[in-house]
Amino acid sequence: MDNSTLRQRLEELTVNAVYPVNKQYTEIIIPAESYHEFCSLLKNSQDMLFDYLISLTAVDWKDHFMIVCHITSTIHRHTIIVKTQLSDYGDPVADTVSDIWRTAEFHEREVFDLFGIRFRHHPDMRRLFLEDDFGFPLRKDFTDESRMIVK
Amino acid sequence: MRSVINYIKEILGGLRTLWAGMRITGKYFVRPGEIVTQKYPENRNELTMFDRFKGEVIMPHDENNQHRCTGCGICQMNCPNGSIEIITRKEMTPEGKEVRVIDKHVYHLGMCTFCGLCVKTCPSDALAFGQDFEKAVFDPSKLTKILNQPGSTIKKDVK
Amino acid sequence: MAFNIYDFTEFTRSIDTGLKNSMSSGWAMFVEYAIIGVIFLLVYAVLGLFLVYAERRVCAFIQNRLGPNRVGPGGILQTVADLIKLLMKELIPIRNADKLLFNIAPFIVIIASFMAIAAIPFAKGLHAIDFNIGVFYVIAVSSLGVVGILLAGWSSNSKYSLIGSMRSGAQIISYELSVGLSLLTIVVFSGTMQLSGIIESQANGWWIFKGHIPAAVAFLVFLIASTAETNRGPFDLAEAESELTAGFHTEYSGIRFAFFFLAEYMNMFIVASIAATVFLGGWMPLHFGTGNAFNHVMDYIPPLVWFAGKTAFVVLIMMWFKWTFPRLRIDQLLTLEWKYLLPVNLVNIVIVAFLVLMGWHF
Amino acid sequence: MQEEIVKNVILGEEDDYVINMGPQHPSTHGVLRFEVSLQGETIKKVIPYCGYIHRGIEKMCERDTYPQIIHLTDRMDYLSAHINNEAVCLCVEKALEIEIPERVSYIRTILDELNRIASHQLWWCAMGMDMGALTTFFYGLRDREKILDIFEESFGSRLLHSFNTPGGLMHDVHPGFQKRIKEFISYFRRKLPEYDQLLTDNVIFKERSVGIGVLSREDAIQYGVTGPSGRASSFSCDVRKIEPYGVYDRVNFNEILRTEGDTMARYKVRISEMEESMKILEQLVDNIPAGDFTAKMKAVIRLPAGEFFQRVETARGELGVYIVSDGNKTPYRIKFRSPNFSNLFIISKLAIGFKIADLVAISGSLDLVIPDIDR
Repeated sequence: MDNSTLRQRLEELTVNAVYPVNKQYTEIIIPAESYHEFCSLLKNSQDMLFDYLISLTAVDWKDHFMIVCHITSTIHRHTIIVKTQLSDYGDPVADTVSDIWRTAEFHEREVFDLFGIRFRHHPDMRRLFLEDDFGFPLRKDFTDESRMIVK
Repeated sequence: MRSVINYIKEILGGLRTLWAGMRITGKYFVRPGEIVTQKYPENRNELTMFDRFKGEVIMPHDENNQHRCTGCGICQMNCPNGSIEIITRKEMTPEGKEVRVIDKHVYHLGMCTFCGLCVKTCPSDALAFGQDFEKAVFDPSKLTKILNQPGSTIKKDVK
Repeated sequence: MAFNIYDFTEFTRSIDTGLKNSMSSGWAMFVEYAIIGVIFLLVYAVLGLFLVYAERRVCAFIQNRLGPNRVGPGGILQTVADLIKLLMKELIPIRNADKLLFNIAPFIVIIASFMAIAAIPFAKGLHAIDFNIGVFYVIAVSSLGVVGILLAGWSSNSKYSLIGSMRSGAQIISYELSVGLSLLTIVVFSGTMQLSGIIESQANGWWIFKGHIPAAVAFLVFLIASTAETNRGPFDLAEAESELTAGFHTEYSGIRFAFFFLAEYMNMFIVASIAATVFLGGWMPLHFGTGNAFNHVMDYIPPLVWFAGKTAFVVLIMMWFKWTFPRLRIDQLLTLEWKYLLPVNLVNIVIVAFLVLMGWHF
Repeated sequence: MQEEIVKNVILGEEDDYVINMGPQHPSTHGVLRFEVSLQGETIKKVIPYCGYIHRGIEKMCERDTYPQIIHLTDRMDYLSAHINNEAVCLCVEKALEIEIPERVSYIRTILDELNRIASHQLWWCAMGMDMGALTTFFYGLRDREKILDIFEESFGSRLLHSFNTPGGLMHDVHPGFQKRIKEFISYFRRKLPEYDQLLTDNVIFKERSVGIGVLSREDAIQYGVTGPSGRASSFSCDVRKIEPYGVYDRVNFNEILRTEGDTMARYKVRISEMEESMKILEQLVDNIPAGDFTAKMKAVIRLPAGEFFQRVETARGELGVYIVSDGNKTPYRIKFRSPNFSNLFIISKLAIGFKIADLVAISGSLDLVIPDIDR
């Protein structure tokens, strides 16, 4: 279904959600507590059936982190961007969605590896690319004199 | 009896597909005309690369040793991996006006990824791509080249 | 000293009598052994190097490229250069490998192929030993090579080598069966196990023509089984580059690796020469029927050239196999032997025995 | 001699027979390590370890302007370099809402399809070599040379050609572009049946790939396996059909879907995709409209603040480019959803119970390019 009907359907589902303007896809910011339950609702409700998670990533806005998931449905062919804000900048923790979409398990490991965001109940919370003592490179405050040439 | 017939059919079918594969390789074995090996060191003089081949970045000089580089530094800014350094110096023109002139256009071939941004964004088309690809050297300091030849001056009509 | 290119028996007997009256018979025997040993060492080295060069050229032409053409005229000395390079390479000691077995393994593989070369009749009267159970001896000796490979895999203390050698052990043991049985069909045809006897029986036509269908089936089965026996072609699981990096000889370097490498090519030569001897009439020229003009023309070509031509033909087919087919998996390899080659062989022998019993063969 | 015990963190049980395939291994197509625990020859568990070629491309992009990102995306999935660049350029052009000339879309789509055929050809070579047929490697490379000549004549470089820039192309294509493409198509139409005779119909190849590593449609969607590997298990994920970009909506080609989902199905999907790409090329090569090769762009490209997402179909699957911009000339955050990243981790589910030789066959049929996994 197209963006506007999808928008009403989402408003029925949740109460406190913010809808930022986006020309291409419907975008929704979910509070962190109801993030996991909302995602499983997206996956299982019959008229939406968001079954294919395109990508799960994070953005560091210097005072808070934003988890961004692009999810689409292979049956109804509509796409949604679900975002959730992690206000605790020092030790960010979010719920995992790897039980809903299996591919999230590795995307979340990559986010943990590059941002340091830990995911609760994640089956295998290990770093993916870097060694354990490397720090989190994609954070804005990350500096590494030997490797980064600041232009 | 049915299984025996299938058994034999399966064997003969398998052999037929194996023979089809062998026919292809056999065909190429007896046809030396299709050999694609380039005898590189021997055909060095008649081997010509495509005219747009990106071998290295050069600064073309015309016959009386003039180039078109004004030393503006746009290529240095546009280079993604810092392989171009512009060193300019002040010079007095005959009318007494002080003007900035290119002193050394340092080009690190070792760091260049041939993305072509410098050649494209140069306002006075001073840079181009050379077609020479034999770049192997024993000591890496030779990879740092000065593109403007010594004693070369800027062309008149360049802004 | 009558040197007759067509019949070496006079030549060898005259050397024998010359040696016997010049020194005591014990010493003469010893000198003869020494001469034969040196000749076979030379044959071994030269042939091995030439076969490696030939394989690289044939594989290059199949793959639309030139192959070695820089060292020596046309690249002939390429393999000699490789051998010298391998001789100079350092023999890397493997830390906790089983030293004794690790060093012995290449020699067992070489000895096995040496023993098999001894029985091959290169030309009329030109063979080291001519047992009256020639074929049986060759099959028995060719199964010794697998001991060397198993030792190499076990003693180099690396998981890849162990897997490689276990695979090769299972492979060679099971393919012994169909090698032996396919040779048996021709032994049933010719009535004798003596290699020179088999060749004599092909005076009026090679077994592959005289034995028509059953001999052709036996020849095909022998080709497949012998390719597997020498770990080559679609059956090179023991040193599968894309799975086990280099299989059982991963840890070997320098001259030890050269031994394995040379032994593999010599095994290919031996198996090809046995196929030529048994199926294509060894050094026997191409005859149809007896005593007609065509046979006399064919007799002018010396037997050594006939033997070399036939072996080269079979070696070319085996190289053609290697560079065309993908590799079999270990369980498919064994099912191919036990479920396909073995039944075909057994049925073939029964037919041949029935033919010979009723006397319908040529 | 003090025996130092190499502490090897093995996640399997203690007494497992564990071998390491990688990072230097002939059949992992790059620096990727499989930790395989074996039961004899059958595989009990496969754990892929990656990160050996992690260059931090997303961090580097944060200090590069948009035209400078192109030379980085070249080096992610180097076999579909042009398609990666086009993804970033399309995302930037969508953000700026500029209208690119018709000629640019045509040339970009033609080069996408050429890049796809070249990538599938190299996949075919590597797949044949992994299975032991060493000759297929040289036949595939010989045919691929024709495409690389087309690239070299127009852009100057064969594999990593930073030919796309936001707003259009670096410079126009060489005059002999169309003629060479037509030559290639007629040449490759004669050679493609040989590929089938050499490998597809070969009984040994069939034995080693039919029924090996079966991927069900649910697993493909759950693990996000896209591209030919996903389409072999009837998961229709062709971005050229779902969200057409370039001139894909004006070209008729059909999306290859198979249902078996085993190694042979993935193999056959790629072979028929080469056919489809040639059909697309034939429809486009004659009617490239005239026009200039780039839109009028300002010297410094600044994206308006906001987030932009662009999906593109590379030779290995769906590449997503997600740019977060805060208005100045370098992106605030850029995320590449790389196809190989999701295609890799399915292997620990596919290879259970098969042999080592099958692990090589499955990873060959998934067509992994390792720099695209680690970025």
